[in-house]
Amino acid sequence: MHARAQAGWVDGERGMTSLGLRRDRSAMAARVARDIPNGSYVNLGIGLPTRIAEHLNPERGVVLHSENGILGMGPPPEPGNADPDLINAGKEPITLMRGGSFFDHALSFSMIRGGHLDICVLGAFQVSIAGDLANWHAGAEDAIPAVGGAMDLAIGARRVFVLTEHLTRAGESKLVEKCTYPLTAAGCVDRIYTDLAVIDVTPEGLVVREIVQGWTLGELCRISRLKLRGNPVEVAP
Amino acid sequence: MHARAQAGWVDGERGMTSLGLRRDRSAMAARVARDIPNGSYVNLGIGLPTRIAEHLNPERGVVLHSENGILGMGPPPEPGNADPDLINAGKEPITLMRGGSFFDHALSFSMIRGGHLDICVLGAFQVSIAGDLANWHAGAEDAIPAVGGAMDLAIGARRVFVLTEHLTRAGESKLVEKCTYPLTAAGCVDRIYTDLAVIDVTPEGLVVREIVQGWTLGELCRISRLKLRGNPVEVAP
Amino acid sequence: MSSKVVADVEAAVGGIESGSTILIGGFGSAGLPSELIDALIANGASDLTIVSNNAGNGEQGIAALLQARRVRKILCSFPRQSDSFVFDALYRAGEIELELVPQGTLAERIRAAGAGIGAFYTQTGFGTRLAQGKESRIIDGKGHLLEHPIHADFALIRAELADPLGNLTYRKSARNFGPVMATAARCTIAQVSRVVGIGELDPEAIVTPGIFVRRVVCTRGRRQAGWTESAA
Amino acid sequence: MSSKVVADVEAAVGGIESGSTILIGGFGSAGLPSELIDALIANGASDLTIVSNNAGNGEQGIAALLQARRVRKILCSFPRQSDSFVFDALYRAGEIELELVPQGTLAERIRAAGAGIGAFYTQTGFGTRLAQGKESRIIDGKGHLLEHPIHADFALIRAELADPLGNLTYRKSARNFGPVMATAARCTIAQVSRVVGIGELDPEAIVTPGIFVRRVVCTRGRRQAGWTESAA
Repeated sequence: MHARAQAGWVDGERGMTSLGLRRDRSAMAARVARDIPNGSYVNLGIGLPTRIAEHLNPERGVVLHSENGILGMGPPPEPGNADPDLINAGKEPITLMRGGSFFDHALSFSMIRGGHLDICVLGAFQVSIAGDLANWHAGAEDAIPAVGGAMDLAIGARRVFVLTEHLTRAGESKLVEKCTYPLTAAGCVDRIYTDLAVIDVTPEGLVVREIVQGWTLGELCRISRLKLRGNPVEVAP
Repeated sequence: MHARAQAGWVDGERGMTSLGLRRDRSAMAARVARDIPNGSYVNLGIGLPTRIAEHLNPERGVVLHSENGILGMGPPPEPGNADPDLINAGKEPITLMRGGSFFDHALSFSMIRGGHLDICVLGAFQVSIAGDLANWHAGAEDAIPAVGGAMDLAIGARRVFVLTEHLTRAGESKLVEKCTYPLTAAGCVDRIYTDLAVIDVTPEGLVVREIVQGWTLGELCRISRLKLRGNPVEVAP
Repeated sequence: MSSKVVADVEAAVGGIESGSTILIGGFGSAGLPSELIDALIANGASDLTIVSNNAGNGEQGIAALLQARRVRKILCSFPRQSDSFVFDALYRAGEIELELVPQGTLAERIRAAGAGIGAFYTQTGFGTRLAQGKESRIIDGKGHLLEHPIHADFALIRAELADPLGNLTYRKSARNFGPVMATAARCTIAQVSRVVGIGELDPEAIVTPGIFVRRVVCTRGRRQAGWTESAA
Repeated sequence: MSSKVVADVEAAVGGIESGSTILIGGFGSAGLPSELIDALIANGASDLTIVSNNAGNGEQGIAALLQARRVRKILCSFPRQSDSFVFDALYRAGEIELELVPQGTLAERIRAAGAGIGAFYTQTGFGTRLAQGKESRIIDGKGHLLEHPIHADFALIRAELADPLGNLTYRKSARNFGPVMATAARCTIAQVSRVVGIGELDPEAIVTPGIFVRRVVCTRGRRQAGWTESAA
């Protein structure tokens, strides 16, 4: 794991003090990569999820899908070799792996909506204890809305992983009893990867499977302002 | 026109005696071909409609569609050159014109259902004065039913032509007040070409535009057992 | 990276259990996965629901599967052909269930399954006896029927070239139902004329991307079916 | 046989009238028919309804069309981008109507128009604020929304190669919305990098058959758009 441990944070106003460490973004991405079975078809959302690709050894045969019509997406090109006709869903230049293919948006979203993707990994503003996801609209009524393929991915992929920091910059938990931001889809999330823990969404609520060294389930509950269950394995950041 | 005039028929039992001639099948097909504008996209049904292609000079740029996934269908191959992977909707060997293309059934029926075909020409058991078409099921309750693409073509093409003998072998009119055979689609037929006449389906009923020499509108009404209107041009068989 | 190419047709149809719903590609004999059907007969699964454009002709392919009494129900657009005597006899004897589906609706219902569409409205069939028991609705003044997806356990299709990732191309009008059926089954099995290396297929010309294909088997000998069928 | 190839972009956009609904291909700048959009601006049509994945970026392409105040309403999935300031300003000022459509639903609604599907049910958006005002239905225990086709008067798309019959191929991820949009307009206009002779395109590799294309124009100079956009 590429983890470079970072110091925990202190938010005096909210009284949340971490004694533990947390995973950096690279380590978070690497942790998700470990859970992707060899040979899976996977869509990685814009932002941090895109970086999971860096942790997927090509020998594992994981095939990356991009909703703008690509299967077998490869890494960014060498500098100077960008092709404006070959971009990912984040509109960044990428390459095509051998054996990749191009297709139109109708077929691309058939793959998504039709349940052909084994896994998609999305970012989140909020995830509820029921697995509801809010990741497209920050709630401000005057905001310019934009949804892209998030709603299709959330309902379509066989398993939906969320990869996100545990707390917002303002120190609020992204794990919530009920989403206050507009939903992307209800009950769609299977697993949540944060900088502090790996958490499953189960019919009995959120169950913590792994927790970063130095944290206790109690502390995690406190900063999450939620009752989290589980008997988590303690893992290195 | 390739018309070889045939003698009219006599059906003593029904008291229908024709004094006129009728078009042979080649002349019927040629007559429809004349009405197909240059550059049209056209689907020709199985059976007699298929023979319209023989009367379409390639210079006219009419593009033939086959519902099994071909645009730009060409004539049958030279003997011995049949390719089992290149067949028309009637499962006969055909060829592909330069500029033709292959595609799957979903796209093929998108062309049909989406209104992209300018014309389709279908056979008929019965056509009603309202333009209802019955051409897939002869009505016998113990018959093996088979519909193929007929219902899609009937509702999808911009204009639906029917090409059929005016009377059944038993001497019954294929033009009827109301179809007694199961419908292919309601109100779909625009024009009817028979061995005796060319007839438009209009909101005011059937209007005879052309009639084969030797026939009168009155005679046509009598053998059709319908009130047909119009001021038909008399044409050679 | 593991390959999707399996050794033979027996391995290709492995795991097809009785009671399965199976999409079978082809329009007449073009695109019909004959060797896979023969292997399915040898495999022994019964009580099958078959979805295919036709209901077999002569005593080969789907007709042989029917004759072996493996099929409980068939969904197709054109069962009656000049030599569909096997189907005809079973149907008249009440020994096979038929769901007759217009050809375009058949393709679209299969596509809907593959594309995750819950149901769709089409004008095709409205006002006909095939509308019996179906919900209808007037949209923009025109009558439509509500049609539901056809999901399947397996799809047996024939393609031309494949690579080990399961990417497929087809040949001429043998393409027909292959690409849509490939999307609609839990397990799509393709028999192909040739397997090429990864990277040998043009990424712009791949018709069925490998995500839709589970198993590939190379069957070089292609049956030359006759031209005796007479209708679509 | 008459050719669909027209002399220049002005001829290509001829007849586009005010009040038209226009599909515009592209995902970001890949596949965006920039020269056709410029010609549309010069053409002068206003009160347009635009359907495109994005609402323009910088001051080019769709953003320029918006800035020229030609657009009454836009249907898109992702209007907000780092440099979508033209759209943002019009939207905040209430000077443009927005219908936000999830990307897959946008593609499928356009496809439905092209395929003659009256309406369809999808799970996408169920239980969200984008479901407001939409009919819903539970199918197989899952909530679905009823979505309607997006028919258009014109489609402006960018492809790679064309022949005089209007057959098209695309290049890499610039394919995106082109093939579906081509099917859904009364008049589809394609700008392409090169026109080849009839018979030069492989019949197996044609992506958009000519039946869907009315006009083709060759625009060799391709804009090299920057990589500044940041989101889908």
